[in-house]
Amino acid sequence: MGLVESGKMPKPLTNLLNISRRYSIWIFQWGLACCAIEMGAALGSPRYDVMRLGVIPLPASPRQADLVCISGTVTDKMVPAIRRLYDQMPDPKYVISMGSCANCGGPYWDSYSVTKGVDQIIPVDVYVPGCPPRPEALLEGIVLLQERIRHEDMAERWKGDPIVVT
Amino acid sequence: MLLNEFLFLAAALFALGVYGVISRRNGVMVLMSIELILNSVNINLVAFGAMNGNLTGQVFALFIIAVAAAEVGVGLAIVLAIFRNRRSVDLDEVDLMKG
Amino acid sequence: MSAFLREYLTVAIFTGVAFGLLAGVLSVGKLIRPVRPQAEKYFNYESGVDAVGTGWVQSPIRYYVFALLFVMFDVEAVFIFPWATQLEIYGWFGAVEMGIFIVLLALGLLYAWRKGVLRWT
Amino acid sequence: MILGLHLAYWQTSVIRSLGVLVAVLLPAGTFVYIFLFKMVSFMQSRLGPMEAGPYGSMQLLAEVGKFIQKEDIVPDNADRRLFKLAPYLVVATVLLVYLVVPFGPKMRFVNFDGGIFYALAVSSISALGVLIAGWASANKYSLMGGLRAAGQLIAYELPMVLAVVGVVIQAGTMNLSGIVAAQANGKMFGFGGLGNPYFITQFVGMVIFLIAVQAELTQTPFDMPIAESELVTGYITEYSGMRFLLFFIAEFAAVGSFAAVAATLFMGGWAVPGIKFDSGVMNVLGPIVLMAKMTLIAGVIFFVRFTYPRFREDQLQKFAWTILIPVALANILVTTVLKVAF
Amino acid sequence: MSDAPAPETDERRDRLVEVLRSELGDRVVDSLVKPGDDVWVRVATDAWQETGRVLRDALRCNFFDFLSAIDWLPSPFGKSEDSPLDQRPALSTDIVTGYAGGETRFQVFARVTSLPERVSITVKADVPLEDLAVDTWSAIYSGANWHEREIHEMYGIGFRGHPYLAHIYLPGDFEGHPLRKDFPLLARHVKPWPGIVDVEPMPDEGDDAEAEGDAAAEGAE
Amino acid sequence: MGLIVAAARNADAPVLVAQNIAFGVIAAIMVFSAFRVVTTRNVVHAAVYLVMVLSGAAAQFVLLGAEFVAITQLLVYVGAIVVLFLFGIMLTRAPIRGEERATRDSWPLGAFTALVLAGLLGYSLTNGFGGDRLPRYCTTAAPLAGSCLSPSGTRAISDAIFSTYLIPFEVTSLLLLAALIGAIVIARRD
Amino acid sequence: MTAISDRQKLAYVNAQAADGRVNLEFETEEGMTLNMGPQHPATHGTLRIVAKLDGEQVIHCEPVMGYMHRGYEKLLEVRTYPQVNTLVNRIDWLGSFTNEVPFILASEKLMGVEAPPRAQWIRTILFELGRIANISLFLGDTALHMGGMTAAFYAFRDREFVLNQIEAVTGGRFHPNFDRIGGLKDDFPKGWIADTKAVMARLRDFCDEIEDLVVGNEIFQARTRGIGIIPGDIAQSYGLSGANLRASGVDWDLRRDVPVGLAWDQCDWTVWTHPDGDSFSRYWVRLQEVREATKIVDQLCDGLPSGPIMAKVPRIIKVPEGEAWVATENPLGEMGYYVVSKGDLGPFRVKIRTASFNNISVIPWVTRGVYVPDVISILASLYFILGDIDR
Amino acid sequence: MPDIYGKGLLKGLGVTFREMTKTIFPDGMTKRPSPTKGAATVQYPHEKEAPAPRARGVIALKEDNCTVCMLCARSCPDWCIYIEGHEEKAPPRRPGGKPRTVSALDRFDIDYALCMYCGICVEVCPFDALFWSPEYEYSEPRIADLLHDKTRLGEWMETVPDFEPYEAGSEVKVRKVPR
Repeated sequence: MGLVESGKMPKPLTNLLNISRRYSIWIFQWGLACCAIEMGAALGSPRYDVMRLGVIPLPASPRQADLVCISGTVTDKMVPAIRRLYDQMPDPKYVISMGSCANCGGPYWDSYSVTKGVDQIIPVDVYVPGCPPRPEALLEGIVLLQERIRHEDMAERWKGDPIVVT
Repeated sequence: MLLNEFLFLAAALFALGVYGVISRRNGVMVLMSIELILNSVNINLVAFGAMNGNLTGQVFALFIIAVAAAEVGVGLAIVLAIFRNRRSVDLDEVDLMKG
Repeated sequence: MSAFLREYLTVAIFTGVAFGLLAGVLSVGKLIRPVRPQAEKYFNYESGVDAVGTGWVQSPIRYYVFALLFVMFDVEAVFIFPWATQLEIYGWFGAVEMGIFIVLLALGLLYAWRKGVLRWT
Repeated sequence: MILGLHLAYWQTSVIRSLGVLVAVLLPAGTFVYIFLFKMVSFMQSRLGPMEAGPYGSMQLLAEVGKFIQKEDIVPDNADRRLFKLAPYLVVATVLLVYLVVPFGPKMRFVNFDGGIFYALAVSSISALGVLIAGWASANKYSLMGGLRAAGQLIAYELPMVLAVVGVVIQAGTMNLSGIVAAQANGKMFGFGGLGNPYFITQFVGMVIFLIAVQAELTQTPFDMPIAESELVTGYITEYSGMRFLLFFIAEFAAVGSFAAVAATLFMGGWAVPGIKFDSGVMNVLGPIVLMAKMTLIAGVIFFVRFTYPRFREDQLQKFAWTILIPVALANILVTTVLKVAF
Repeated sequence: MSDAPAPETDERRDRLVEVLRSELGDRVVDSLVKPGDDVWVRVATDAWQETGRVLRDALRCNFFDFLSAIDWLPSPFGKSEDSPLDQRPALSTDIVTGYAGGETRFQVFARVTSLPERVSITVKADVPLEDLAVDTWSAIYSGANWHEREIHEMYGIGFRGHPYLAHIYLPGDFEGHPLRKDFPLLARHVKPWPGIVDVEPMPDEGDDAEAEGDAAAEGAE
Repeated sequence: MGLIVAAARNADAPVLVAQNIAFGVIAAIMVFSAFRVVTTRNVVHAAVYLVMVLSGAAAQFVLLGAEFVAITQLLVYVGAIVVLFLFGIMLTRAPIRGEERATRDSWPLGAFTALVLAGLLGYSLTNGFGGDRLPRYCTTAAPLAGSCLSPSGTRAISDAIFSTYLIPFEVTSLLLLAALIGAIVIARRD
Repeated sequence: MTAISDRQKLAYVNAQAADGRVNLEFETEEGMTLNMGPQHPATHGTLRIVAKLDGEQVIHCEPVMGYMHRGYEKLLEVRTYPQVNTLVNRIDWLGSFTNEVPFILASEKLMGVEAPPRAQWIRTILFELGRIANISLFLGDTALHMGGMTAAFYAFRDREFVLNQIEAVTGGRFHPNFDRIGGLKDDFPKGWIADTKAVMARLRDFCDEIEDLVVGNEIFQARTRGIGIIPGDIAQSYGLSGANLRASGVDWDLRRDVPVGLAWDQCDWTVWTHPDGDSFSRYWVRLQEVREATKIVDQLCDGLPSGPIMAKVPRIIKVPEGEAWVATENPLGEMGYYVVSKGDLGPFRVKIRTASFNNISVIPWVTRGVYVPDVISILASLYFILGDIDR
Repeated sequence: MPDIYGKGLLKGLGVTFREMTKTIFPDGMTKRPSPTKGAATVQYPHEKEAPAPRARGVIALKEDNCTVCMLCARSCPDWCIYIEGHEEKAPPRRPGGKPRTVSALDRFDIDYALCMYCGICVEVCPFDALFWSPEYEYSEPRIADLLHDKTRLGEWMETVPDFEPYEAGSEVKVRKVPR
């Protein structure tokens, strides 16, 4: 239906849209564990001030969010909620997996109640290593994501069925 | 413009309002229908006022709006009281006479 | 056409233009935005879980009382405004008349106050 | 010939409408950039958007470009038609308020006899849009937010209306241009050098009006309807993409419209003391002057917003009904007595 | 750890045990007092609830620290730090209980504090294997409510008279009681331990602790 | 539709064409909305349709030169009474999909009554006011009172209230007070 | 100010009345259930609150936990003592160093070793820095939950300096893994003490700022005074600890009352209590605690003894058989480890007594009959960390 | 309750206002405004703040020092270090001596997606082969790239800072980083 899916988007328009997506990333206010505090520092601390990069930490509801940063331990009890909230975000949407816990279980890799990596349930765009990563490391991840968005081909992204990782 | 245009419009609203008052089950909807009737009266008043070139119609329309406000306030309060006691605003199920 | 109606026509045209523009922007967006229907996307948001309970708010009666008070005072304001423009002419007579009017309604507020409907518990 | 005239009228109207839209979007965008992005950042010892354009000045364009390509989600349970209608209602009420604000002696879109009355009436309709948005989302947070918002909007509509009465009594007219003229040509305690800006002679009224504006705009400390720590984002919880952006624009455009009304009512509108009231130069200067005054008032609004915590819902209602409204009524009585006595 | 040498007797803690003995009689099975440090008392299973009442009312131990349980069975899995191919070393299955003794595999223990006396006490009770349940403390110490839910989930120990003994941590469909020693941590079994790769030991390094310590010291220089 | 045609036919002067068309369009919207108010199954939809009827009425008032009444209609009806309605609805449970049975079984009786009423009214109106025309809109700046349709200023209305209709005005405040107290008593009674 | 006894009596009566209503209301299916969480801005992450409402009034409120349950007590059974030490950092992720101390102390108690004085002083300094890092965030966060967002930014700004100091010593902003059985991993780097004292002065300024911006604000007081009153005996019965207990008028601080061998008794500081037991007093007590902590750090920095930082312990640590309990006054309240050792490389069983678990168990009691916004302010003022609840 | 109602409200406004002026005019109201200087912000991609030298950012490997003793892999709580080695003959230390048997390192991988940055491996390494570097910029779009092999770990060695001297009164010796 849309121009995007058909891949007929004119190149300059694609560039324009990519640039605007790059500089307006509304990040979902949602932290899970230790990393959430470092994410909070990146969002809230004047020293890092992620708003400079165009990442706006306003939305408390997934409906207005572009980016969700899975910051912390993902437990089995939490998985359905994460999946649900990710689904409820409108496309185009991005995921940053922050910290070892979200990357693949981290310190709790052998626990009976922890999911070994958030990429088992939702597709991840950028992995930020650390336990927890420093706020600068998250900023670096965001800059990396912005670079990728800048050169993203939306038609490629929308090809095929919605990405479902089970 | 003909005076009748407005009067016909008012008549149509009036008739619809009467239909609503008689046939609606929901108490709130009945009150809305009454609003339709009051509005038709207002249109008539203002139209006649314009016809006669004086302000009586408009002033009375204002008073009617005030009366409508009072009516809705009390009416909805009654509906709410019914709802609280019967858990329903269905006028069919509510027989006030029984108590 | 009288100048009076013409100004209201401006209002109508303006509303039309504004609505048209909003609708236009929305339909432009339709061209360049994706549609990715997934069942869960259209579930209601409730902090990430299925909706709990029946979901109907039994909103407190006090909201109604506030709305009621508002309606009554709003009607009062309707009468105050024309009076306010002409106060200079009415003088003390107008002041007293409106004083009575306002005091009567203020009695209502006082009644509500004393009855405790302005408090929540 | 008449047809030609009508057509011309159509054209001018459309052009004027576009002018109003600019007059709405310009201050709204400015306020978002200056206050939401920059001033609050400086208050918090940080910088705000810096990357998009020089000093982040292109940030707003990026926002619009982003939201326009976001998916538009209507939840399954929602009432589709009303869900889609609500943002239009909210935006339209805001836009319609702008129509009556005069920007100069000739710079005005419409000149209603009951200008301020019209502005208050139109702005009271936004409660309707908010309630509908809350209800149609079929979401608990939305519904509670909508109810709270509507309860709050109507509770503070009243002090606002009553605070305006004092101005109307003093000016003797409801026409906003007339109120501007009354302030520019009035005398303050027999001294006419500065005119009679009502923020001095109607100080109580202005304070009540500004508090009511703060509440009407659902800004902190009166932001319970969209209190994110309680109700996520209240009645806009389910809105995404452009529809959300409409609410967002409406919020800031409303700041502009109320600031414009407040500037006109209490700060002399587009007029400045010292320049002849109806000289032609004011047609150019007026909008700038008004914009400056609006920015000042909006600055106060956001300054308070980013400093205070929020009230509780019942404290807010109690504040309105037991303090603001009695004070506003007393203000009317005092103004009446003064007006009649002198 | 205070600088002064530990005193031989501790009147406050001895008094605690005495009062408990006088109130509960021979249902106080065993006790241990470490002077100047801590006190442990083991009571009979059927006296569990009454112990709580005595502690609260007679001893003014109003402050509730925690309530927990322990599984004294040695873990049959060790730390899984070995090759999955290897034979697991046969670990002892003998139950060796801790302070104040014990007779069964599961014990519940709780700790309460008397703020004015500045003294705490740990009480224990055996949980009979045939009927994994004790009486609830939640009526005596409100805070015990959640602790008992946690124990119920983690060990499968029931609490008679508990108002709402539901899952507290784990999703509803979780099976097993994780804190029991025979509950395996599957991830540790599945993943090969990276430390098993066979490399000859360094010539100057032995297996025992002292040698390693020396090596570290050398490395530091 | 009929109303639009009627309006167009009644166009007695070119200047009035626009007003007649405006009247026709607004009237058609109003009648349709009023019809939906009394037939829709969803209470909230009914309230929204009611808003359209009320705003339409305000527009008609503008056409009749009653500016103050029109704005009052917006302020009180749309901004206050409908909000009151919506509060009432939300206090009494409004299912989002509408009610199963919104009309009574006796609705044919209502329809019959309404039709008869409409017929009677239409007949008597055609008989009574068949050819009465409203005065034209004034074009001059200072019209003679009553000779043409001019927007009536707020001041004039104020004068009317505070001279001829002073007693009704004061009685209104009593009425509002009584309604307020009554409604509080009814709503708060447990 | 009403006399506190009157207010507490009132709270009791209200609670009794609410109790009666709960039973009544749960049977009739009236009212609405409001679900906050697992994703909700008010719940610091992943707590879930299910509140049964009558309008905006809470009839019953039930926290649902476990969204951050990572199985600590099980994991600690398969880890060696150094590995346990690094894992427990992540229980109360804001308190960082404070998590390690009671575990290390308990292990030391079992082993019968004692850290040298310098190590104990450094431990105390880092402990108090952890407290400041933790509670200063609380001061901002609570204001944020009541809508005052600027305080949160100030808190994050000044907290960074404390984290910098912690990082300069331990290498980790949050998870220091710095404490060792018998001493510490490392010593202070050069110039650290002077920097720290400057940071402490800064934090006292921050406390003054918060005092002006939040505590003195009438709106904040209206939102918190008389809200969520917890009487002292109820608090004890639920095992509330830390500032929550002291705000209920119970004068109990483990640092002073149960000395565990750290250097608190070497300096001059005050235990603040507040008689009211409401949300405001909890906030106020914590604010004073930050101030006291800065004083403690200053004094300890001045009097830091010289000497080794490590006692003589074997390279491979095997803890002798036994049971030991050590609790310390952590930022959130009393945190203790009940360590059962069988003489292995790792503990046999560790019961972790965390403060937040007990602190929030009072929520169903304290939220009966309050309004939805009060639930938020009470939650915020009780102050919990999800990792500390769920472990 | 406050003695004067509204005093606290004004004080609050004062706090934020002071902060705003401090940010906009860091050099005083008379100098030109310079928020980038006045704000506490470090503008990350353009300017970077050096973390503390002890900061645990990434682990660097000095390959020459590694003797494949496996101590680090065994003490790792996350089992995220993978080491493989083989034995080979090395030329004798002194000319004319017997050839030695040494363990050569084939594989030394650290999985940073799993690593919990506890530093136990660095601490237990008896041969000074592992070091902490404060470097933190190595986010990856693919998770497999977070597994750093020995070449990449060796490259981090350049970023390892020297150990700092200690505060007065310390009896700990300062170590040296082998370069």
